[in-house]
Amino acid sequence: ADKKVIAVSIPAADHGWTAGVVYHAQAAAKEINAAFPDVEVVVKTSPSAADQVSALEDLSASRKLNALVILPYTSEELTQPVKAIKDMGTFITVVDRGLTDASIQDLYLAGDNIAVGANTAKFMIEKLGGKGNVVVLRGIPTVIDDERIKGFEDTIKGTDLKVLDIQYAHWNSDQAFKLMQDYLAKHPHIDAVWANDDDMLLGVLEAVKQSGRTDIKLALGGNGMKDIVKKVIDGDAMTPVETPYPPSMIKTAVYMTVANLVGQAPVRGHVKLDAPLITQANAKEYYFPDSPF
Amino acid sequence: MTALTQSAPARNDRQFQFSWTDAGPFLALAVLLVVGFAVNPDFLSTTNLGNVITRSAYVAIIAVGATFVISSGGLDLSVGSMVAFIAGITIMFMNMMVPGLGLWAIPVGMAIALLAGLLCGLANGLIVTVGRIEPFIATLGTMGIFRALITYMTDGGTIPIDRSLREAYRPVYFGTLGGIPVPILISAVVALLGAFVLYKTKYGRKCAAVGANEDVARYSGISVIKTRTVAYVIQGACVAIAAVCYVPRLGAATPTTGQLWELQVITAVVIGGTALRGGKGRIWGTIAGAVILELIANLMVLSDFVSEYLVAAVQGVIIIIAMLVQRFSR
Amino acid sequence: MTALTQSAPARNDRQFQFSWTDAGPFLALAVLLVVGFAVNPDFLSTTNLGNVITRSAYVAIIAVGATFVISSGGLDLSVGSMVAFIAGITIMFMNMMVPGLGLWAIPVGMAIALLAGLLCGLANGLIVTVGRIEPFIATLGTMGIFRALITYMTDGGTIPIDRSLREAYRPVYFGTLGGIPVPILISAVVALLGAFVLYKTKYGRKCAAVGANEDVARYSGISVIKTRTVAYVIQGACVAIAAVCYVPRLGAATPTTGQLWELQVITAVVIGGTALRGGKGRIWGTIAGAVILELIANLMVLSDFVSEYLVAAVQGVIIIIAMLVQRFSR
Amino acid sequence: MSIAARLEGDHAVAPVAGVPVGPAVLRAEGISKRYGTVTVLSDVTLDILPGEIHAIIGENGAGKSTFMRLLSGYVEPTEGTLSMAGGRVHFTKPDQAQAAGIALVHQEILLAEALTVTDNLFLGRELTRGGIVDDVRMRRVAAAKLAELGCEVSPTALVGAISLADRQLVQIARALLDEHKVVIFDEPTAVLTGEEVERLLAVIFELKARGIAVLYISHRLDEVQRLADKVTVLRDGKMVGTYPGHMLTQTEMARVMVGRELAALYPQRQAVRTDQPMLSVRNAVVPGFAQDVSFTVHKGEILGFAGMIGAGRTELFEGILGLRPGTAVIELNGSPIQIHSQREAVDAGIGYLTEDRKGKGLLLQERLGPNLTLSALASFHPGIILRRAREAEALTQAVADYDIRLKSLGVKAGQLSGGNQQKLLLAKVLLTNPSVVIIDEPTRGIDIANKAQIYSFIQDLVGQGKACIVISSEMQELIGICDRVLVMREGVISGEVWGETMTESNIALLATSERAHVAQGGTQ
Ligand SMILES: Nc1ncnc2c1ncn2[C@@H]1O[C@H](COP(=O)(O)OP(=O)(O)OP(=O)(O)O)[C@@H](O)[C@H]1O
Ligand SMILES: Nc1ncnc2c1ncn2[C@@H]1O[C@H](COP(=O)(O)OP(=O)(O)OP(=O)(O)O)[C@@H](O)[C@H]1O
Ligand SMILES: [Mg+2]
Ligand SMILES: [Mg+2]
Repeated sequence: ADKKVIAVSIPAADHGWTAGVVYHAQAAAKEINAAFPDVEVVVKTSPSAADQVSALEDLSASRKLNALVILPYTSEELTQPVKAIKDMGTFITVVDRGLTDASIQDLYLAGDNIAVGANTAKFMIEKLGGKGNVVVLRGIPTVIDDERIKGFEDTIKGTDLKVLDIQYAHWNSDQAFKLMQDYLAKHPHIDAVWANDDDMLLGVLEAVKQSGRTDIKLALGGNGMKDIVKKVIDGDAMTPVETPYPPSMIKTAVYMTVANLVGQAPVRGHVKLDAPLITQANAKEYYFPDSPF
Repeated sequence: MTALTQSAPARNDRQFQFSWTDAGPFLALAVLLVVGFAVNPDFLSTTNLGNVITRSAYVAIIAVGATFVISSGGLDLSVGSMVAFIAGITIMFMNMMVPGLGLWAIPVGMAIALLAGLLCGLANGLIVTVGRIEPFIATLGTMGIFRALITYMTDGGTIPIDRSLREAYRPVYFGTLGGIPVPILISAVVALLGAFVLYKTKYGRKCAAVGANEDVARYSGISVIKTRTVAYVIQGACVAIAAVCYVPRLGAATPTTGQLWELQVITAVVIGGTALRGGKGRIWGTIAGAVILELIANLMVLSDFVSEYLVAAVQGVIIIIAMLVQRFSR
Repeated sequence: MTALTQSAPARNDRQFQFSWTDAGPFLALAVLLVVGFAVNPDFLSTTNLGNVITRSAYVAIIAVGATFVISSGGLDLSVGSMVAFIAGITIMFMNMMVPGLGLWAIPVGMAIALLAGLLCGLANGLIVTVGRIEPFIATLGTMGIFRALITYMTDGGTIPIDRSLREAYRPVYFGTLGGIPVPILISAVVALLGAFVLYKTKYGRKCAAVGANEDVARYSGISVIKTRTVAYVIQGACVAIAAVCYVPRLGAATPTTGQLWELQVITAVVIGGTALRGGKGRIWGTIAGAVILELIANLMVLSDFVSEYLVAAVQGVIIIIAMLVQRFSR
Repeated sequence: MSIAARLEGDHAVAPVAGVPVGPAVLRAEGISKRYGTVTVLSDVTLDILPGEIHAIIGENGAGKSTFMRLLSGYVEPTEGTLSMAGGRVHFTKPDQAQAAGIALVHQEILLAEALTVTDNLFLGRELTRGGIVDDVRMRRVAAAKLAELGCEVSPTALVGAISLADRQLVQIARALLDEHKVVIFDEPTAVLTGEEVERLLAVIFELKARGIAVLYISHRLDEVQRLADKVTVLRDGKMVGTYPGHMLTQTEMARVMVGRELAALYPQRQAVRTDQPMLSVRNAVVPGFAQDVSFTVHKGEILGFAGMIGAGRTELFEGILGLRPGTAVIELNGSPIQIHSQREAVDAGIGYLTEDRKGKGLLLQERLGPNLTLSALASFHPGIILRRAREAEALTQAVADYDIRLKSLGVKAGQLSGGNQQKLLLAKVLLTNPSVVIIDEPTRGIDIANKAQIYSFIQDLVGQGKACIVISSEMQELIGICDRVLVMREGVISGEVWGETMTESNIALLATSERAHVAQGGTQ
């Protein structure tokens, strides 16, 4: 009998978080291919939006897809191409970034980037007593980055928390290291640092450590990298909390899609993963020492 | 030593000789098609090949311009960012004009795109020629500038095209004319024009002369500055055309649009047989090069041999092998 | 024969003449320092300058190698990926050897890094020279290959160095010797060695000759293949040294390590006064170029003039202006 | 009356007075040219009349080429003015001069190697039909123009692939393509052989007949004597004078140029030739250029290679020395050796001086010292470190030995005059101290006084027990210095002459005719 084909289209592993996505997607594919003989999960990564569109065309041109699980690069750019696939009768699961036309999505599973920024901001406000100087490191100019920053900035509005500086560090530890060194040289008093991704936080921490400065009370990241979660578990003073944005959501999505395809229970709708703060109390749940991320 | 041999090696006209160098890219293309078929028979399906060739249209169109720049002895690293910048401008203007002009916003927007392309190309050209800065550095600089401008225009996010234009604009990428996808037709027209200008006009000769030997060109009364600047302007026009075709495909411009296309474009040109040091341009080879690159990427997706992580490595190896085959097929 | 030579006073070797072209990068550096101070007095603080120069050490070290490759008429786009790959290999081996060797894993790992660098450089060199492939394309290919290999080695994530080595290794980046940060010392040594080889040895002569005119070099009995390959091997060694300094900075290698360094390296070399077409190398200019690049980035952060979106644009503009100043300061 | 006497007083052959007889087509007045502090030309005034062949002669570095570049817009004068038909002109670019009707054939070949012959010929003035370049017509015109000069290259061949002589003819054809008022030839015959020279001279006479003014620079004084209506002599950038051409003998010309008495051109022959074979080459094949060539040169012998353009002499030796693909069985001093690259040749003690000094001989952008020692790096700089002081000494020595005229030791090789570049190249090759010296066109562009010196060098070399092969297109030169001459035609050796059979007519016959019945050989 013909196998049911599920294509998984995700960004290429170009930094820590996407690497986590690739890791979990492949893990899911391996487990499902072994467990369900009549299902075939194919994982394809693409290094850019345009490549992702190409990959969709290629996958759908060469075989009939029963389902597509996609983590789109950007919403706008992928909407039409995904619609084209849906029009061929494919079940569409969208992960993380919603398409601009929500009716295309049979199943939508998302993290909440605004909440990532907002929750971090809330914690900072509370911890610093509503006032202080903050520097921020942004990632690559994309929607994710934009939403996180928006969540953060909207939340601190009206408080005495002041953003001294905000610059791009491209979700890259090296650039974050340099940027943090420069922030430290420029601003004599910094209370807190927020790097909206843990790769960048690693660079920040090195720079702070090297400077020997004691004014920095908080250095927070985001995404739930294992090294950072470990810090939370260990009760690190500077990084006491973490916001998860688990790359494992792709795995959840693949499983749900399979369930829809082979199971008797139709799975439809809109699932939003929360971005609760990871604290020392619950950190163990978020710790995956074997993941590359 | 008295015998006087008569065997006179006749000097041959090279004119009609078959040249392996020229045929190289097309051979490589053929080999790739055969390999592709062996890996996955679907590879040669009309849909798949149609998709791949349509996709290669952008790079092909830009690479036609790059053939001019490179054969005139220049280089342009800014084309990828320029695509993003021009796509951004085009969308912005189209969206602005929709309320007043309705669907007429599309052709007017296209004209604005072309104008923007010409101006960007002119800027590159003048910095390189009048400013006498190494093309590599000059266009690396403008690459940063264009990329920053699109980031600024999008506030780090995306500029989507107005919904009301979407459907009307779609055919520019997705439509067909007489069964042939529109982007393929457009790139064919661009290539034909490019080949005509490069091979059949005085400007084409000047371009090659400037790339081959600046001194000789100058002494022959050819303005090196003018010729090379015009090459950059042509490049700008090609980028604009590519951007105009690109917009309907993804319906938006983002700060990551067109990233690293410059490398693909240059690779296509070189695989096509144009020498990076200038003096020789091969439009048709360039087109073959663009298709080859897209085919390799397609093959990577269709085959299941390679770990996701190693795709780039395999692509690198294939490109190097393709170049080696070309070199030693003589 | 009356020696007419004597009637004209024989001027001496140019040796002691002041050359604006050569001084260009250093002037640009000086201007930048003054501007920086005007913008933000903290700019000239010891800590800040120390940080910036230390940071520029990697690019400087790699750029010394690139000066050889470029002055011999080559180009290497793979250096950024090569740093990541070698850093990955180094960490992997060090971690593997810790149980057996303890802290000795560090020097042994460094030796392995150097070996890996030499081999990577050799591979690049052979593809370019024996394979006769345009350096641009050949090293673009190996760039993809190295990048894919490090992605594969890290599973797309990071390879962190063993905790037990971390503290012992840290001083290689963070330490000072006689008050001077170790990376600055290392890059000074590399630059001195590079300058010695390029200016004071036979090999340096050959390198410049091959870059200036391959035919003349060949007719003078210089092996173009050997000379250029060695330049790539030197480049590999420099990359290895940079990687060895890099590892202690963040204690890990990731698939994004060294991304786009190749462009920075080439920019540093060209800003330093080395011509991309080969034949002339300026080690000290290169070092100045590397520092200039890092200073510009630093200045962008320290000044408050520019929107975060436009930083890249301003950098591009400054680089172009710096080159223009150099060109027209004569 | 000796010329010396004439020069001293204002006697019979006084320099022609400044006022021209007819209206000058081109007039240069008070021209000076300085590079930095170096004066290359000072206060040169010259009238060029229509239909006149005006030769400019002078030693290497006298400023001839600079003057010509100045007349044709490649260089701007520091002082002085140009006028054409009475009106002031000022050229800042060569195309302005061309538009005004002045064309220059450069001393150094200036063509784009990556382009075809036709493309080069029509560069910047392509023929078009309705805006489209008319390749067919251009090729036809090119072929016709080249045929007129006796050049047989295909109009579609890449310039990079044709011989130096053919390139020179292409360059000449390029200058003759349009109708000009003044055509300037800067050493056009340096790379040409007898037959081509004759053709060129015929073309020049035809230009004259059409009323075109011709300026002609050459170190081959016989040509000057045959052609020139007037001869202007430059010495160290200054005008010595203008003389009516037919009244000067070659010796007199030489004397005016140099400003003193000259010794004999060819050195006294010494019987140093031995029968001990030094270099022997068997069955050399260079695909496309030479088939099955064998020869031997002995210790103390000067062996000449004669032939027309395209005979394949250069390629034969490049093939033998591993500079291009080819096979040969080579014995050096009786033991077989293999040569795969120039390095191996140098190490074995074989030196080769290329005919293409600009493209293959010197790094034009490099200073003189590094150029001088480039071939001899291994022996000159033992160890790894460069011996700069030794290099500087060697340069000073070479400048003195080879009489390289320069204004400063710090100049780049490309700033030397053509002849002085040639001397530097010779010094470079001899610095490797080879035991067999192969010299391709030894005196290309060398003035008469220095020619004599180079000949005596060659004589000295064989005197030291070396062997020397001289490839030359000047038959007189071969006859003057060689012990024996091999003649090549179309890639094979068509004959050998020595002793009394070593005459111009015999060599020319062997070099050209299909089936030459030439008395070969001779008695020693
Ligand atoms: N660009 C330059 N810079 C400095 N000196 C120069 C430059 N060009 C030429 N010269 C010098 O000008 C002098 C005259 O050179 P020119 O080429 O005119 O001589 P020439 O008479 O043509 O000699 P030859 O017979 O050897 O060709 C030489 O000493 C040369 O070194
Ligand atoms: N582009 C070409 N393609 C094929 N054969 C060529 C080409 N150019 C020259 N030849 C052939 O090469 C041979 C040698 O040419 P070349 O003129 O270099 O000889 P040469 O004896 O060194 O002449 P000279 O030294 O006087 O220039 C001739 O047989 C000629 O027909
Ligand atoms: Mg001259
Ligand atoms: Mg020859």
